[in-house]
Amino acid sequence: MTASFTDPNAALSPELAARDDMINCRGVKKWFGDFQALKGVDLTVKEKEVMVVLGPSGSGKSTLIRCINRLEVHQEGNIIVDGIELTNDLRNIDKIRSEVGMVFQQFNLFPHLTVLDNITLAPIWVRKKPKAEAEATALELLTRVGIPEQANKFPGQLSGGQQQRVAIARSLAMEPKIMLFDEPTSALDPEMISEVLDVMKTLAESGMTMVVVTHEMGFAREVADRLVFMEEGNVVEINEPEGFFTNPKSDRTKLFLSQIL
Amino acid sequence: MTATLKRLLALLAVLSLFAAACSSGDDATDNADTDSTEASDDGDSGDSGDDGDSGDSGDSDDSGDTVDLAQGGSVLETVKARGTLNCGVSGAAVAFSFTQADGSVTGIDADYCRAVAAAVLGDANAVNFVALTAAERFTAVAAGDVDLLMRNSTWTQSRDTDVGMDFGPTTYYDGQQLMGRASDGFSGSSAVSEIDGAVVCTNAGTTTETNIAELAGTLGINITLNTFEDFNIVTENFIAGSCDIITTDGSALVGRKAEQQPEGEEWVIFPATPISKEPLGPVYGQNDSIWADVVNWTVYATIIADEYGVGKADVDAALAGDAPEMVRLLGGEGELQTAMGLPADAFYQVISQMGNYSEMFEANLGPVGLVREGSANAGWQDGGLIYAPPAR
Amino acid sequence: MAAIQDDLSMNLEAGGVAPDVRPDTPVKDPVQWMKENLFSSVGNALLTGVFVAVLGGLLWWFVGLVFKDSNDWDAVATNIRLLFSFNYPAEQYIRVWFSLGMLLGAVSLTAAFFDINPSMSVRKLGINASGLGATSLIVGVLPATPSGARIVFLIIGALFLAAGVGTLQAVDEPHKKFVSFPTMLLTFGLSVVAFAWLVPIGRNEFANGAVIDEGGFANPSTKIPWTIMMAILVGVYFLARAVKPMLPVKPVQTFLITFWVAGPAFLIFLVLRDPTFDYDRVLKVDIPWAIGFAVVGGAILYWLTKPMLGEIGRLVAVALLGVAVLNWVAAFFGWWSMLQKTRVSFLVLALFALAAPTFAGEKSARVRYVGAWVAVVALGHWLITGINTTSTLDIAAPPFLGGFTISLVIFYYVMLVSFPLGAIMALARTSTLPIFRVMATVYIEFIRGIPLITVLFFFSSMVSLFLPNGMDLSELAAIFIGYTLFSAAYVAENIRGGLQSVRRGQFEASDALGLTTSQRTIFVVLPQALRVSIPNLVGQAIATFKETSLIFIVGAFDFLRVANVSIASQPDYLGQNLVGLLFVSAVYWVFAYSMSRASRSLETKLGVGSR
Amino acid sequence: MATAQVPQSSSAHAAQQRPPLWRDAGVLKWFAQIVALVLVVGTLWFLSTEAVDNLEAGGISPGTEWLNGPANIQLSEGIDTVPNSAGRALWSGMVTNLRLAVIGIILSTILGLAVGLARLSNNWLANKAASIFIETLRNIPVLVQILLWLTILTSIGALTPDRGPISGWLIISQKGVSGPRIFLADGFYQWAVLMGLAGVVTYFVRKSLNAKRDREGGTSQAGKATVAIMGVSAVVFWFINPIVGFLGTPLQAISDGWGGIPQPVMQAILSALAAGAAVNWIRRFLNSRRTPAGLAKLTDDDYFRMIFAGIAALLAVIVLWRWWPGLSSWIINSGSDFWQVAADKFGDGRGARPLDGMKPTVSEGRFANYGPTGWTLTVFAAALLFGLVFYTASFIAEIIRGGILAVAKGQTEAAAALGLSRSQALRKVILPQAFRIVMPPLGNQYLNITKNTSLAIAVGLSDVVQVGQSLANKNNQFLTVFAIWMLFYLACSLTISLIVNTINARLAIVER
Repeated sequence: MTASFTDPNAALSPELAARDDMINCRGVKKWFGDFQALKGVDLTVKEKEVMVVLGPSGSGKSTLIRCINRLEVHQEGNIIVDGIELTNDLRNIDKIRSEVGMVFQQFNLFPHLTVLDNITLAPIWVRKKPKAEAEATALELLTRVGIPEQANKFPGQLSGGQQQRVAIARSLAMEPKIMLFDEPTSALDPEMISEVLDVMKTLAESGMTMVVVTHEMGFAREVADRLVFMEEGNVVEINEPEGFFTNPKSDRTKLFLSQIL
Repeated sequence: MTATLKRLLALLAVLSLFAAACSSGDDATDNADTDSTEASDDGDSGDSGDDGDSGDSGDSDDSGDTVDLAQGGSVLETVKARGTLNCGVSGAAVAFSFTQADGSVTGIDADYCRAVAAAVLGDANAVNFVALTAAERFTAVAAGDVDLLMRNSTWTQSRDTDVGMDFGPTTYYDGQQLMGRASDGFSGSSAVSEIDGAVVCTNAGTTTETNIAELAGTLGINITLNTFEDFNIVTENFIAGSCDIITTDGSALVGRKAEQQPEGEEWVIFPATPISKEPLGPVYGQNDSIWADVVNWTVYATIIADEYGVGKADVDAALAGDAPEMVRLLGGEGELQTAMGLPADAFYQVISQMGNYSEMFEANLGPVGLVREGSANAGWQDGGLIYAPPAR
Repeated sequence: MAAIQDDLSMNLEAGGVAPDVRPDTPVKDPVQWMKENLFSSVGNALLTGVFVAVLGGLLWWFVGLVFKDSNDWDAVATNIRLLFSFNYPAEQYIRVWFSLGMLLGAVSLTAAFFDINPSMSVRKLGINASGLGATSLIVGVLPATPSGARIVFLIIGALFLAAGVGTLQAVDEPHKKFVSFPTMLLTFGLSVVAFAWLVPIGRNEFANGAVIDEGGFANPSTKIPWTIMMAILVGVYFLARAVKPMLPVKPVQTFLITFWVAGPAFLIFLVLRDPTFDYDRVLKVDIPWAIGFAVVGGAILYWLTKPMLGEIGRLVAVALLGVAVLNWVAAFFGWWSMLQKTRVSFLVLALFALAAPTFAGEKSARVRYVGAWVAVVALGHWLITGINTTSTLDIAAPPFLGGFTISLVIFYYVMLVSFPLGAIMALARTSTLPIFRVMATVYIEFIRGIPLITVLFFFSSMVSLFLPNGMDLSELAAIFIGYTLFSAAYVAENIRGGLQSVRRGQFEASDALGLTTSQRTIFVVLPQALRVSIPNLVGQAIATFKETSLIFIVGAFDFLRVANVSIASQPDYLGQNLVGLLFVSAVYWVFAYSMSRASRSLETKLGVGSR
Repeated sequence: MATAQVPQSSSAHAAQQRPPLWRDAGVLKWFAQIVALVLVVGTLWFLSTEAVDNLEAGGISPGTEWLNGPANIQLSEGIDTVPNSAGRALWSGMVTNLRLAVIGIILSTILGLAVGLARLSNNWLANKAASIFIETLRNIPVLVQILLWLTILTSIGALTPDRGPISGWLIISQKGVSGPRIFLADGFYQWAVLMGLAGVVTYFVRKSLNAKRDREGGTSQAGKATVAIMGVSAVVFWFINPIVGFLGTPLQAISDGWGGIPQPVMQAILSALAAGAAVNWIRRFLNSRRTPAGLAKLTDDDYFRMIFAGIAALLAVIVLWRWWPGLSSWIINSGSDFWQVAADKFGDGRGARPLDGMKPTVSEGRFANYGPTGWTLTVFAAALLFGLVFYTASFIAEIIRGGILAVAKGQTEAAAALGLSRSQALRKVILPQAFRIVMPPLGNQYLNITKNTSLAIAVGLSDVVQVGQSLANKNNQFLTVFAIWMLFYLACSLTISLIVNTINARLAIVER
């Protein structure tokens, strides 16, 4: 085992440290067959914190946040989200999924439903909201992400950036306490990236707890409360943005930054 | 679109349930009227209870009573209650029973169905003809799908004992024969041993197939045997020349020769020295002697009327006439018929609506060239086998 | 001909090999066209020669086959009724016309409310007419054609050729002008009516088997109903178009879909069976039971659809299922007796209860769910009561007819039942749960490995063996069950193809939103999968339709048996198999071909190919 | 997943909470599956006991003994028209099915290919003719087509001794088609062994020649060498093949040795194989769960899987020893028989000619019939074959057209740019790629044609279904007959899909 133990509470500003834990990962390990994707990840995300996870591809970033939503099942360790531990318990899984929103790299909008139906599907059938209310919320959310006029189109008729914003709205419609972003901009054309990032910035400013896997360094620097650097299934460094970019602690981080910047 | 699909799906799910429910309900109805024999054996077992109350669920109380009656009773009661006779026929046997263009069934077998309906219900037209294939006919009788089977079925020991059915008096004495072409050197006196090397065709699933195969083995001759599900294809191939010899019951061969022999060709039927005996007659469910009596005496009535020469035209005269047996038979002294659960004038209706044996024979089998004289189907006074017990 | 012309142009558009025909290509003069399409090179010219010989020879042979001396086409003309409805009583024929009228009306409504407006360009129309005319002329010239028919063929050929070429010449830019759907519909209706009134068919009135009318023209009992049918077809379309702006389109569309799925069953049941209800018993027993189930079940379901009810709801549903299953077990062993439909109702209630959490929600959703339950109870009790009631109709083979009708009815019921069955098996086969997957896989692969005929033999001769004493199935029910189980395996494979095309991300997105597995399946996965598998499913439906002919072998009196056996056994038409078979082929061809055409245009409409 | 958690690396964090049973996803899903399994197995068990009871009530005990009893039926055609046992009759039927299927597959592929290519042709007439062919034939039920062909073919004309078209070589009449027959003669197996040896030699010669070409350039003479070696050996071995007749002795020895295995030993071997398979599976499974840090957490799922593997092995052993001990002796006997047959092929008295042929004759006597010398297709078989071939060819043509159209247009253009002619482009570029797309649906059609040979019953041909139906009608052994049908057709299906999958795998590799 690679033993680079990082303190999950490292680099917390006093203000953040005072808040409650939203996500708590302890010794999370995950294997895909023989391949170990997570090698004992310890991580704490505080309430209303924006945490950006960086790292080369294959370092386990996506796996980690997919474990938090239990899209992947971790084999060892504990993940506690908002005080609920992720186990096989159906009730807990349902509860956590309705509290944690997720945005995918490939959008994963339902192509056979209109934008509005995409957004209202879960509120109606999971949250059991009345349809009218769900639709009102959906329109409001669409306004928030800046595309209220696209409500009745099908995903296939939208540009990539618009689709991703619909995906964000779809997650927000569940009124999640936590939002997970899995490389939300990497499938987009450059000119569309900013429109998605803007939405995310607004969301961060509104006080959403967010875990973001991304390669957008500018966004990370500007918005993140803390940055996590992962490599080969380990958390290598946890730092606040300024320190991370100007004075990284580990050599591996330095190398990564030099390649990317 | 989604809404439609959703509704469609929900609907389909519901419908599949219904289909399941329907099919179970369906066979329940099938059983309700015919299941009596099995149900009566088991007394009040779960299965019969199941059928019973599903039948009940739709029918009124008196229908329930019918079922109760039928439990200990006879097909006769069922037929009377239903008002029609379900009669199994071939639907594709020339002169015996074939379906006409308007759906009606004609032939001597069909006429005997009508005769039974005339006896039981007073109306020769109160018959439901159920067309059955050779393979399914006996199951239909055993399961009670038909009340009576008139489908040129040979009376054999194994059929009589095995399969849950009984045989009535023979209405036509048939025998398997072979038919060849005169151009192949056959004549009316050819022997079976002369067909060495022939392609022989016959219909599958019948006794004829086994008979000819066994005979070929006994005689030590080589034949190629092709069997088809129905005799039309057999005849077609004989006409075309793909078959050298065809074999089936003699009556069918005579019919085919009369109707289908092409211009300029001569077909010959081998002598009547039978390869097999094929007595054809009515078939009904086992152990129902009330119903058996009804069917048997309907047949006998036509034969007795024939003995007295009483036909459709002179039945009224016979009723007023001086032959006591004939008067008794036609209901002049009612108790004989009423004793078996029939109206007193049951056989009067049979003869007046359908005629006597001779009339039915001439009307149906005559046109295809079958004659009574000199055959086993002549009356017993003329040296034939057609004979009825006395009506006393 | 027309259709083949279509295919040709489709091929040219789709094919990377043949050049694109642009829509604005001017009509070329025939010599130039032939030079380009038939004699562009030596090889091509040679090929043309070969195919002229082959096609000419085939046509000659086929015409000879159809007009063979020994053929008596009267056999078909006289027996039309037998072929289509076997021995259905003539005095009850009004029911058949009624159901046909309903179906034709539904066709028109569907066309109007779903905006199905196939149109044909004038150019295509002209080419088709000329093609038809030319073929007809060739047939007229062939020596195999009997002299009586020769003149008819020549006249018809000349007329069509003249009309076709004339249209092409008279209309400029014919590819840009279209014949509208209403016009085509009207033309079709008028043609059928004209055919019925003007073309002599002959031998069509019977009295107990004997022909009493040898007159040349179809008798009024056929002409007038066909005229009414065509009036319905055309009239309903125009009426629907007129009232469409005043009606809400969505509910009508939903109604029509419902009709096409369930309507035929109702027609078969209501119109062709006609139960005689015993109203005393209906009032005393049937209605109270139905109301009881509707009210009590509705209350239970209303409670069960409460959001966030938790596992208590699941436990109640499972308990209900236990009771329902116990009722059937009890019936089996004779522990206690019960009306069949109460057993069915218990089972349906349990299934509704199990599905309740999936449809849980706010008040209006719950009311809708209860409403669905009440509708199901009403419908189900009515159907079961009706089925168990004696029919007013004396049909020899209840509850179905024979002839072509039985082929259609078997086809309809098999598709109706095997579809949900297949969907369930497809889900099981793609499931992550190993036992479900293995069971479904074994079943599907087993069934797909054996021929239909062995399955039919098994069910027609062996089903009674497997049933407990006293239970029995009619031959037709056994055939139907066997065919359904067979067909379900193929449907499952087709749907599985669709399920596999649903991308992994869709599952993850649904999970991330917190949809339950059944919600995910019903709202997200299945709709996408079904849409992708529609073309294959239609193909499967066509195969199922064609293979209904196999019930001939196990002894059912279907279309093929009537044509091949029943007619050929009538003394007048002994041995007339060939005409019967040619006619059967033609009818099957028309149906199968129209279905495949429809599926192709559906495919284009859904854009499945371009996905 | 929810099993008790024993933290291995660090005790700093608490164990995962085990949820109550009725909320545990892992337990619930297995519970549902097992309930379903029990229901299905229970229903099947109930139905089969009912069937056995019902049969015994009717005095029939289902079994296989009757297969060795007399058949009492005569078959219309096949390898044995007067079979001496019911089993032999069924076998004869199966051979008829297989023959028809193989001929049908070959003919429908050729016809389908031709029509499919014509459908793509630029020639308007060819294109149109092909689409008429396809659209007509595939929309008429195959059974109707078969019956039509029977009616049509029986009107060809009567068989006379000097009938043509090529009298003495090819005779066509309403009794069928007869042509010269080539068959394997006594020396064939010896010759085949020798040709196999020649094949091995050729392989090595080719290999060295190709290696030489790679080293030194130029054209390899591999093709010519192959033709030369194989041609010369074919001719030489034609005359000297009896020299390998000695192989009969060792084969006979193998047969005797195999037949000498006692039944318990065979049972033990098979049990060991079953157990070994289960152990091996579990071992491999555990290995796949092993991580550098030791054995990964096993979930409930994993435990269930292993338990099921064990149960399967146990069931196999019970079947072998308790329920069906005859299986082992059957393996011993048929294995021995197999080697015996092989040994017989090399036994004494085998002639030298590998192949032989005969011309068709028309039998003398009262009826004109085809003699046994020629290769004869009766009119009934011909009707079935025509129906199947034309129907299937219409589907194959569409598959082939679709496959060719699916090859990207760029490929055609690139081929044209390289100066390949249209036919060259088709042969070298498009067809090889289309083949891969076409193979799976083509396999499906082959499967269909095999299954559809069961329609032989409609034209009175004695295939396995018709024979089985006749036998079962006489002795009511429907269960056994159905089991035989099933096994036969499943074996056919598996073989065909195996072949198609293999070819497809090969093609996939070749392409890269």
